[in-house]
Amino acid sequence: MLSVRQICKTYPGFGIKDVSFEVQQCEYFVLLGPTGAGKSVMLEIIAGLTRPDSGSVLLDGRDITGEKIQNRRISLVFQSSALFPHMSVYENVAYPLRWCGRTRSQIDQRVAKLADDFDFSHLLEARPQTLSGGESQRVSLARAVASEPRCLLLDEPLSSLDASSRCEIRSLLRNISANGQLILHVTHDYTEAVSLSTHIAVMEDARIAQIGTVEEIFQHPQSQFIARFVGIRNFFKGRLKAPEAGGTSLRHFATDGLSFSVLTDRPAGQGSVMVRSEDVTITNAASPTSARNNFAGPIVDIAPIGGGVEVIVDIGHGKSLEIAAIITNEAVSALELRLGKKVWVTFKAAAAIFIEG
Amino acid sequence: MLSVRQICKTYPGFGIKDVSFEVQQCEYFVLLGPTGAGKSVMLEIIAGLTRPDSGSVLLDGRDITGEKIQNRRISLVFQSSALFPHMSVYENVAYPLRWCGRTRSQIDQRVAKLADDFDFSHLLEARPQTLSGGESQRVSLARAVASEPRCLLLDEPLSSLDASSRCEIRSLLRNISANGQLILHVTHDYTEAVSLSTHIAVMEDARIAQIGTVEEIFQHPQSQFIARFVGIRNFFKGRLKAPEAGGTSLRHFATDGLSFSVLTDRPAGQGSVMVRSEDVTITNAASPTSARNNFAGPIVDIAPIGGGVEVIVDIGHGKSLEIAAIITNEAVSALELRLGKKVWVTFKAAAAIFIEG
Amino acid sequence: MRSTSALRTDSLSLLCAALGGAVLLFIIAPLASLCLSCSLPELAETAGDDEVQASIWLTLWTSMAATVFCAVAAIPLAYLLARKDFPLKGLVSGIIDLPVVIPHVAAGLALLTVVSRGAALGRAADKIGISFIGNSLAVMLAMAFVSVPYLINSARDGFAAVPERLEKAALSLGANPFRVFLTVSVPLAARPIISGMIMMWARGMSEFGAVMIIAYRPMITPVLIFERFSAFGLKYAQSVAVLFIAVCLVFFVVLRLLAGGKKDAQR
Amino acid sequence: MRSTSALRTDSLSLLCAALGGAVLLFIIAPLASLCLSCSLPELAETAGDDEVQASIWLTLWTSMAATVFCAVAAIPLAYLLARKDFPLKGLVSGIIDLPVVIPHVAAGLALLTVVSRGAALGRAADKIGISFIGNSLAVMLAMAFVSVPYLINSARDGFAAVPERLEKAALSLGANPFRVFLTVSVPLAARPIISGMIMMWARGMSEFGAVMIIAYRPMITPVLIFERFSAFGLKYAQSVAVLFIAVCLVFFVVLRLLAGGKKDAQR
Repeated sequence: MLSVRQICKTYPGFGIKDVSFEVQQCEYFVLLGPTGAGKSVMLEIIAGLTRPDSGSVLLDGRDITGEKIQNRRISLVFQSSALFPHMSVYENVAYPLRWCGRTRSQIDQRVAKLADDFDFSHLLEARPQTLSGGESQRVSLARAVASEPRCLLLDEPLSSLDASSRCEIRSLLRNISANGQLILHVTHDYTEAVSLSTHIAVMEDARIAQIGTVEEIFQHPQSQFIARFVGIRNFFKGRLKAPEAGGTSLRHFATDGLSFSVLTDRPAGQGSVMVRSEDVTITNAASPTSARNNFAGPIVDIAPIGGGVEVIVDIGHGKSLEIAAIITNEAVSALELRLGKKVWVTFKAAAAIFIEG
Repeated sequence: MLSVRQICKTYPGFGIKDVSFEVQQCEYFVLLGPTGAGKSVMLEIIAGLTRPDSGSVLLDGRDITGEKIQNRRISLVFQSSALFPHMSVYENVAYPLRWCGRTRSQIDQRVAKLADDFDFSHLLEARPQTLSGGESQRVSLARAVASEPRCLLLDEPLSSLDASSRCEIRSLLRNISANGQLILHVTHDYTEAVSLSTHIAVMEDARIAQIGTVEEIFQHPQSQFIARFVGIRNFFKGRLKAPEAGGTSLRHFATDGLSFSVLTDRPAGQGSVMVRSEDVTITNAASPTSARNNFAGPIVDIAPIGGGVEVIVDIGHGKSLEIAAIITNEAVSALELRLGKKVWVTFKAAAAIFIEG
Repeated sequence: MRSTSALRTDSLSLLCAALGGAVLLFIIAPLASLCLSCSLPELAETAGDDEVQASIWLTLWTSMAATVFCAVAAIPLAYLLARKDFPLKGLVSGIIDLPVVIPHVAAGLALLTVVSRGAALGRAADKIGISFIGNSLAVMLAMAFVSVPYLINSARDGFAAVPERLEKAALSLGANPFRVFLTVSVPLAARPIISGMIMMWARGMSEFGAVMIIAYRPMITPVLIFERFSAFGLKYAQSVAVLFIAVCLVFFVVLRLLAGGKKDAQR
Repeated sequence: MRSTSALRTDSLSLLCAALGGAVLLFIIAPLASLCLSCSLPELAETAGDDEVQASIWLTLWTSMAATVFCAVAAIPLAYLLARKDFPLKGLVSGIIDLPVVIPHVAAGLALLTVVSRGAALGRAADKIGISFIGNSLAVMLAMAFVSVPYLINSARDGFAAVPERLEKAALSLGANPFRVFLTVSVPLAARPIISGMIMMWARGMSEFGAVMIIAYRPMITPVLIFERFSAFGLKYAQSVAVLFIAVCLVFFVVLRLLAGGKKDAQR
């Protein structure tokens, strides 16, 4: 368990104030925030690269605030590869294994196992400079795991990768987490948080703005800033079904008794669907439309927000399932919308974005 | 008139092949293409920084392919500021005016006039390092114009600016162009092309893929690549009307007899409205909806494209006005869509993006 | 443990500091010892010595003249090396570094073979009434030969750091290459050029071997120090040495500060 | 006009090339003249001369020993200067540069005041049976003093160019700072460190002034050349000079190539 208590650190014109959070064993904890919110400073403090002005960091109950980096058993993985360019991939992965009494063959075995798990057995002799971004990051992760850290710190590990490598590293990270590794992942990209995290802390302006599960943060953001930063109010966890025979890309996604139509070519499995509030249309009556997602329910909230009105409709059967639509003032009066009125919400399958995890 | 004829230039593993185009006086010509398409090489060849392997560049009928840079009368403006850091803003703008027989007071007058036109009179004594991105770019443009070039070459001049400076520099560029300056603008951003150009050449993979007016390129892209690269099929030129009293942000945009509802806070004036095909919904009958844009018309085309079907509906009164919607195969069969059938197209005001210019 | 930085107290830093201290002591101790062995009255007396004064002035102005004269030819060469690609560029760079690698005594001999009265250049100069030998011209030649690489290399790095974008912009504004060179490239590379000139000057001032061979007279200060040392012993040489070191350091620090100050005004 | 590059034929480049050619000629002409003035039989005879051979060996091994010995202390100091901030860092950098600015003859005198039999260190060394004067130890001291700044500065720049990210990653993988220094920092800064050592060695080999003062004997080659020049004249000195220049260049080029080759294998 990693526990961060009332950390303060001031730099000229910048700093972090009174940051506290706890990461339990087996959690995948994401520290989410815009650039300059103080995420990286927090990470450096936990890793031991920077000392806090006050506050403490506890790992498994032991105060490690003043501990030397090399004794903390906290491994770092950076955005850009930090592989040692003068060593082969094998030597890089073996680096944390040497000088601690292991025999040559023990090291060989462990590296071979890791290379197999992380799928770079064919690259062991390669130089890091010759690897692609995704390969580099796989090796970096293997090297970090090789040291058997108590906690794995990831600093925007997906930011500099292309879409397909990103997908691959995401599933690797899910596996590492599933093996019981405590992970703290720092990012500014909410899709990473959705796709990977069990818990999220949102940082805003040097402070923690909200801590909670993904559902809590996305569906009940506690401030205007968080709502705007995470960007998407309509967020549903559920299960993507296998494609039906016939070869169409239209797929069904089941969540709490409802089924959404989404366009995706991802394999079936757990995941989330997100819909931008701007993409949701409200009508008074159902009519045949090309939009594949049509649900009826009562309006539970109408709130003006910058440049429009946010209308929340509960489309759940039995259990509440809220969906938000941002529409114009004119539409509210034209459709005579009011609290409690039963309406239809409509959005296109193309507007429903599926993210695995 | 700038005329580029059959330019070829080969680098190891890269090059441009047989590029020809003409830029007429008073045109604002945009060379649009993704990174690596050869736009910058083309620009360097026209400026005289690189020599082509074959082909020629003509300015006002004179072959300048072998002409020295300083005698070409072609000014360059770069993405990042190329202001001389060891000179004040005044000295920067005066640079092209010195050493050509002008008196001190003539130079003073000209710089004062330019500083006034480009709105940096208060910055004449400043050092370039102290300017913001937008201010730097204004000074760079003034300096380029000061040399009274026959042709102004702009290399992604807006890419490193924030949104508000971008707007400001766009309107400056429109003014320069309106004064009769021949401009060749290189960019990878189609919104710049929409907002500024009179003519566009799209570069794809070292060749010119299509040349034409903005309408021609956007509404009738001649290849799949161009359609995907410019991104938006639904593109309408017209006029944004002044906001109605009452302080709503919903505004009307008039084009060829139709009126769209858009959400924008830009001032009234000429411009374009773009709507992503994915945001357009098709229904068989009109019904009250929160979406503010609803138009009827016959289907003129149904074509399958990757992952869905593109349906084109002609919503014009008398004159053809096509709008494209991308919907699912399932929707096509559910709504029994076929060529010639009269349907309604619907999109939200939030989906209609207004761009000035 | 908690009150000190984990980064600052590791034993590696302590070891580095200890070894570094030894190196610093190795540099400071002899200089301090030299300075302490001279009394102030001795120094004052030496400063009043006409021969000493004359040699210090000679050393200062010959090294400065050599630097300025070389700069005129060396700065354009540095620009060429920074900006253009041409065949055998590596060879040219190697040739420029030669004087750094060649022992100074051998460099002095090499110069002597060219300018001595028996050699072609020496004979030609003799005919028009210029004699290299025993002339301050020979001192300058020797100083320039051993120290010009420092200027060229520093100026080349300086020019290489000037963004080519700025030169291209200036050309496209109608300035010819000469004007671009003088108004854009040189001002922007001014700091490394000046720093290279200071290095060249300091190196020229401290030259001994090559000057000794080619021009024992007129006597520059290093030669004077050596002469007094060999004729009268350590005691008589060290006050001249201390005085000369002081002059070198004062000039060096002042020039550095002037160059540094210029930087602040410019950027 | 159209067949040549607009960038290559401007008159600025021509002027630069002309001036650059003059500089190159200034460097090459004396060296060529020196080499041409020696016949091959003369050179062969000189190469067989025991005194010459002994002095060249002495010069080579003392300069190498001085370099290797200094590297042990200077490389950690360079790391400290590249990575840590501490009070008076600017002063420390200034002290390290002192030997470059101070005239070599004066540097020799300064060393002499410390190690001469009359001085504290000299007396102490004398008691345990080591004598600096007239010993190759004194030669090494003089060489190290004038040349150590080249190594420190090059190594410092090398360490500064190693991404700190890599050192942080190594620490977080459980390696202690010593191991990180030896397995990450030093290997990644190897090129500039080796290049600095080559510079230091070359500079030490060519030293004359300081060695002349502190250790006229055993005679290193620059001193031998000077002695032959002053005793017998140019003719007798120049073959030794040519031979020594050749040895210096061969070693320099070979070491550079070895260092360069290592780079290709590593990166």
